[in-house]
Amino acid sequence: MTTEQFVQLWQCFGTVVRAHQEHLDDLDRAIGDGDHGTNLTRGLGKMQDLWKDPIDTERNLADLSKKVGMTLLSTVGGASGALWGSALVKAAPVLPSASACDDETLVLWIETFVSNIEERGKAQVGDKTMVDVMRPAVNWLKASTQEGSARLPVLRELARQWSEDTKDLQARRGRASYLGARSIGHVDPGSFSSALWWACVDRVLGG
Amino acid sequence: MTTEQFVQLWQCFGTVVRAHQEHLDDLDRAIGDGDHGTNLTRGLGKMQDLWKDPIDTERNLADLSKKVGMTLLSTVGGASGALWGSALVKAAPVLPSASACDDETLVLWIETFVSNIEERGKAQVGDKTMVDVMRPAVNWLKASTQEGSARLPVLRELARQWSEDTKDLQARRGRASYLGARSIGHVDPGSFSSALWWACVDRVLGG
Amino acid sequence: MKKLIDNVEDVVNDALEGFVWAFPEYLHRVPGTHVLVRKRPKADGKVGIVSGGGSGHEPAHGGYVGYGMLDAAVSGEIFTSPTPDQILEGMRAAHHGQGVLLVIKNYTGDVLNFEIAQDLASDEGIETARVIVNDDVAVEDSLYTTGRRGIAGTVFVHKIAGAIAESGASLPAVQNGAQMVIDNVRSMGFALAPCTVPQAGKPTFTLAETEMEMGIGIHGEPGTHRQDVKPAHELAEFLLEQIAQDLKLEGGSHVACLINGMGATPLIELAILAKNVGTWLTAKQIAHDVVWMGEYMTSLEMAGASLTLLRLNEELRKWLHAPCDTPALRQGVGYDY
Amino acid sequence: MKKLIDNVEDVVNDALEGFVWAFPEYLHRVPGTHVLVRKRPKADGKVGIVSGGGSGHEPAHGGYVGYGMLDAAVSGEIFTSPTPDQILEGMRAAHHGQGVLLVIKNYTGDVLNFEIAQDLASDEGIETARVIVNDDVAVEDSLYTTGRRGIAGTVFVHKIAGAIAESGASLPAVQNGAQMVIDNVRSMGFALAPCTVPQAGKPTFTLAETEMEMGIGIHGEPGTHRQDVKPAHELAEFLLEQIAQDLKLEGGSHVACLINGMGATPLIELAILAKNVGTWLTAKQIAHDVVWMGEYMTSLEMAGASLTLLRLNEELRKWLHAPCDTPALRQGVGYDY
Ligand SMILES: Nc1ncnc2c1ncn2[C@@H]1O[C@H](COP(=O)(O)OP(=O)(O)O)[C@@H](O)[C@H]1O
Ligand SMILES: Nc1ncnc2c1ncn2[C@@H]1O[C@H](COP(=O)(O)OP(=O)(O)O)[C@@H](O)[C@H]1O
Ligand SMILES: [Mg+2]
Ligand SMILES: [Mg+2]
Ligand SMILES: [Mg+2]
Ligand SMILES: [Mg+2]
Repeated sequence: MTTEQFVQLWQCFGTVVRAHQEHLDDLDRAIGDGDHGTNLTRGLGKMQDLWKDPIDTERNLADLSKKVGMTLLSTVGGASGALWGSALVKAAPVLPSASACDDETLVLWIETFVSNIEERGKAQVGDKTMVDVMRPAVNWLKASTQEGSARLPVLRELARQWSEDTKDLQARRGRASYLGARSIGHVDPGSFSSALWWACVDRVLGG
Repeated sequence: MTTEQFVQLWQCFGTVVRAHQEHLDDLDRAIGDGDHGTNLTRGLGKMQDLWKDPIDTERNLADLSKKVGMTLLSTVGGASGALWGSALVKAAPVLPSASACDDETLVLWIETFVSNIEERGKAQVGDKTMVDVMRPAVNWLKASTQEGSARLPVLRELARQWSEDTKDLQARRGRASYLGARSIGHVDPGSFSSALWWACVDRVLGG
Repeated sequence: MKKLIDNVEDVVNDALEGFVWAFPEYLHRVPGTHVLVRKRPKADGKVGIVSGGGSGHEPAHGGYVGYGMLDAAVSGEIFTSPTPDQILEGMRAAHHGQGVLLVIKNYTGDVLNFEIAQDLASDEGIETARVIVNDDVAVEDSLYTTGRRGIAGTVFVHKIAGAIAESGASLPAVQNGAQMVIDNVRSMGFALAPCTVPQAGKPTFTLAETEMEMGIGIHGEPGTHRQDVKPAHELAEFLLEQIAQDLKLEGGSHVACLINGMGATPLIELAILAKNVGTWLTAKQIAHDVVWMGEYMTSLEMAGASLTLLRLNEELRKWLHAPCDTPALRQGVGYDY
Repeated sequence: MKKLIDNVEDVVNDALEGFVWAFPEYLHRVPGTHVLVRKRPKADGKVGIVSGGGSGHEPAHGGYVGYGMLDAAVSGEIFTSPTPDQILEGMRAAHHGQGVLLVIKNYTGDVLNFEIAQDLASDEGIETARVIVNDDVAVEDSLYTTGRRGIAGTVFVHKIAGAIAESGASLPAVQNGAQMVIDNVRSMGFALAPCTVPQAGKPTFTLAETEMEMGIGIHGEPGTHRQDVKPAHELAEFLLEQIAQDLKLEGGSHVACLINGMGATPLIELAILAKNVGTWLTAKQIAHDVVWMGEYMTSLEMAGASLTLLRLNEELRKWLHAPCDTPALRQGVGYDY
């Protein structure tokens, strides 16, 4: 992954989330407080603003991860802002202070920030959160023997399916958990936006 | 008028107002605060309650007028309660402390309480209030040469028409006056209930 | 009609009971009446103040019963003026030997019923005086009609007359102070959604999703005109211009402001209105002293707001800042940092 | 959506400006932030208290900034927890050398963002402690989930922790006092009508004309179940029974009560609810001390209410009665009769 690709990844995520903002809000309205799309759009939009000028000279992946994390942390708010933001800051040192990294480092970076999300949020797979997409996705990546770029379209579809699968779960973490059994039957909004992130990973880094 | 008829008159008024409560409220809702029917129904209902037991021994018209006035004064509230109530109290001395009075005294009693309404409310004919029915009605009664019982059905219809005529007026007194020109096009609720009172006068004392 | 009530007939009685239950250190209900009086009455030798009107304007008027404001509040049925016998009860309870001032909002029903009560009180040897609040600039002030309505500006009258009375001033002095407020206070309001009188069960008027009603009173009456919903700053400007013109305010004037919610408008929206009031006053170089923001004189669950400006002089300012301690308005907490 | 606003994007900023404009003697806004702090800061050597959360709960939390309650309030976007950088600003402003207590409502977003801010403050050498309010008995309290939500009971935490801090107590002592409140406070609420987040433009849920939602939170979240609208006394009973059972209240217990409006429910209806609370407590022989009735923790323009009971002991009662002076809650006005 190059710094260009890194920036493209987050710009893609911003664009795709904005396109799905209302759907994400609707998902959150059903079992939360209806702001997940608005939250992410606000934060990712802010990041796109920062990058409006020709990409700055900061050809340093570690710094970029930290910068994205700090920006999300201070603009998204809510559970998702804290989780994405702090995890990206914490995972930054895994990336090199250079303009590119190899696939292995990329996966380690993702693995690190996903672990951070799990730690901070105290959520496990099955709790009906973004972890239900992020954790199986990293594990699948690590286990996969395919080429980097070829496997991403597959993963993208899997992520979508994992998000869809949260529908049948009862939430144990986050705002949806207050609903108890009433949370069953609705897709978790954070899992849906996570699947969108994997779609961007595919679009930017995939074959 | 006998005390029986006096009581019947107010019982009739109570019944007829209750039957028109919603219409009176609707009229008041258009140019006032929507409570004229509710106000009168509350007060007249209270009076009917007082008379539920076989009519008490109080065979005294003056006392009855005072009693009705005091009851309305303390139960109706609003502009109409103060006007009807205090006027009936003030007009009571015109009636004899006896169980009947002649037609002349009856008209004088009405004339007195209508004058009191005008004084207290500082309203004249044309101000779009109950006075627009009460004043012409008394004047017509005084001027009329017909027999007492025969003329009342005529007056009843006239009162109805006078009430209807308030529609074209702009209110200068009461809550409707706050609406200015917007009060035009609606019948004044107090004039409508006054016409109902004249209908009861006809029903109880008419031919 | 969805309301948090038990029975439409009992709304006023139940609410009065609830008020007394919630504020026992402030309020006492005269048994068998709709009259709330101060739990610890004013000292003898001070002028009593009685206000009242229809119910549905809470915290008015019971919420202003207490030290530095009212001695008694008399409640009628919803939006219906109280009856003379009830008002008389209030005057009796408020009387501490120096007479009683009646604060009346200018509605025919209120004026007549208070007037009759005043006659009854005089018969009992209670010295009385009255003032009639008519602050609503939405209504034309004319000698040939009922004149303007009394709305939220009434609370400034309670506050200032209350402070003067608490100082031990005479009945004429308290009345003059109250009249000085009335001469200098103007208000105007609007509704975004109507209210429903419980016993009627239907809204007092209906508005489309894009409509609002300008110049409404506090009884769900229709206002001066209907218009498309406007942004907060335009509403603030419009109301303030009507008020300022009537008050002949100019650069250098000093005012107190009341930003009043009508019942269903949340504080966050009132704060946005307040911000715009501040911007407008600053632009006009009108200085402000006290600001009250919240629900002071409501109209059941009507959505909307009213603005009130009181032109201040040194005297009014002094009384406005005096401490008061009531269920709805408390100021002057003393403490060391 | 009819709202008294200028621009959906500016709602929070405009409201904060309006608050500061309306309450200049109480509030100061840290420039460039969503942080409201006390105009006259607490004396050095006293513990600071910071609370916050999403906007849309006004007067929470800025309304509780002042003597005897909070030092700073941090506002997020509507119904969205504030971000760590903002919370850190609040902690800096509230720090007077003796550390800062964070009062957090138990929502994942709030807990995480405050937690991160706490880390940042520690890095700056600010000693911190936190309590997590989880008073909502509508939600099951389980170790395996997020646990219960924090709702209106939070205001009792502000009041009592604020009083303890004002007395000069240490950070652990203030934290213990706050925790004692949390251990003894329970709430539950319902909605008669939903609210609309300005940016979303549509209601968070919809209800038929005869329906209500039980066990709602303060973010327009759906509650535990939907049911037909019930009379006020049945609602009071239902909520009180849930609360009392959870608190294991029995005859002879002493409580403080908060009867809280959700934003669009007028005071007259809250008073009717209050009356029924009083009736129920009397029947159960549960003594009450303080009653607060009004809008303390709202949910935009939601119609509905919540009830909160705080089981009192001598210590809590003492702090509850201590004076405080904030925009939304003032008590302890001193005066001679
Ligand atoms: N403890 C947690 N661990 C992991 N993810 C969580 C946790 N709590 C919430 N989430 C995720 O955050 C999403 C909600 O984000 P958002 O709506 O932006 O925040 P909030 O719930 O504060 O309004 C949920 O759909 C869920 O996927
Ligand atoms: N000054 C007045 N003089 C005579 N009648 C009046 C006056 N003011 C009001 N009214 C009558 O009272 C009626 C309204 O009565 P009601 O609705 O019961 O009282 P309120 O206006 O106090 O709600 C009006 O329709 C009008 O006929
Ligand atoms: Mg959310
Ligand atoms: Mg009327
Ligand atoms: Mg009326
Ligand atoms: Mg949120």
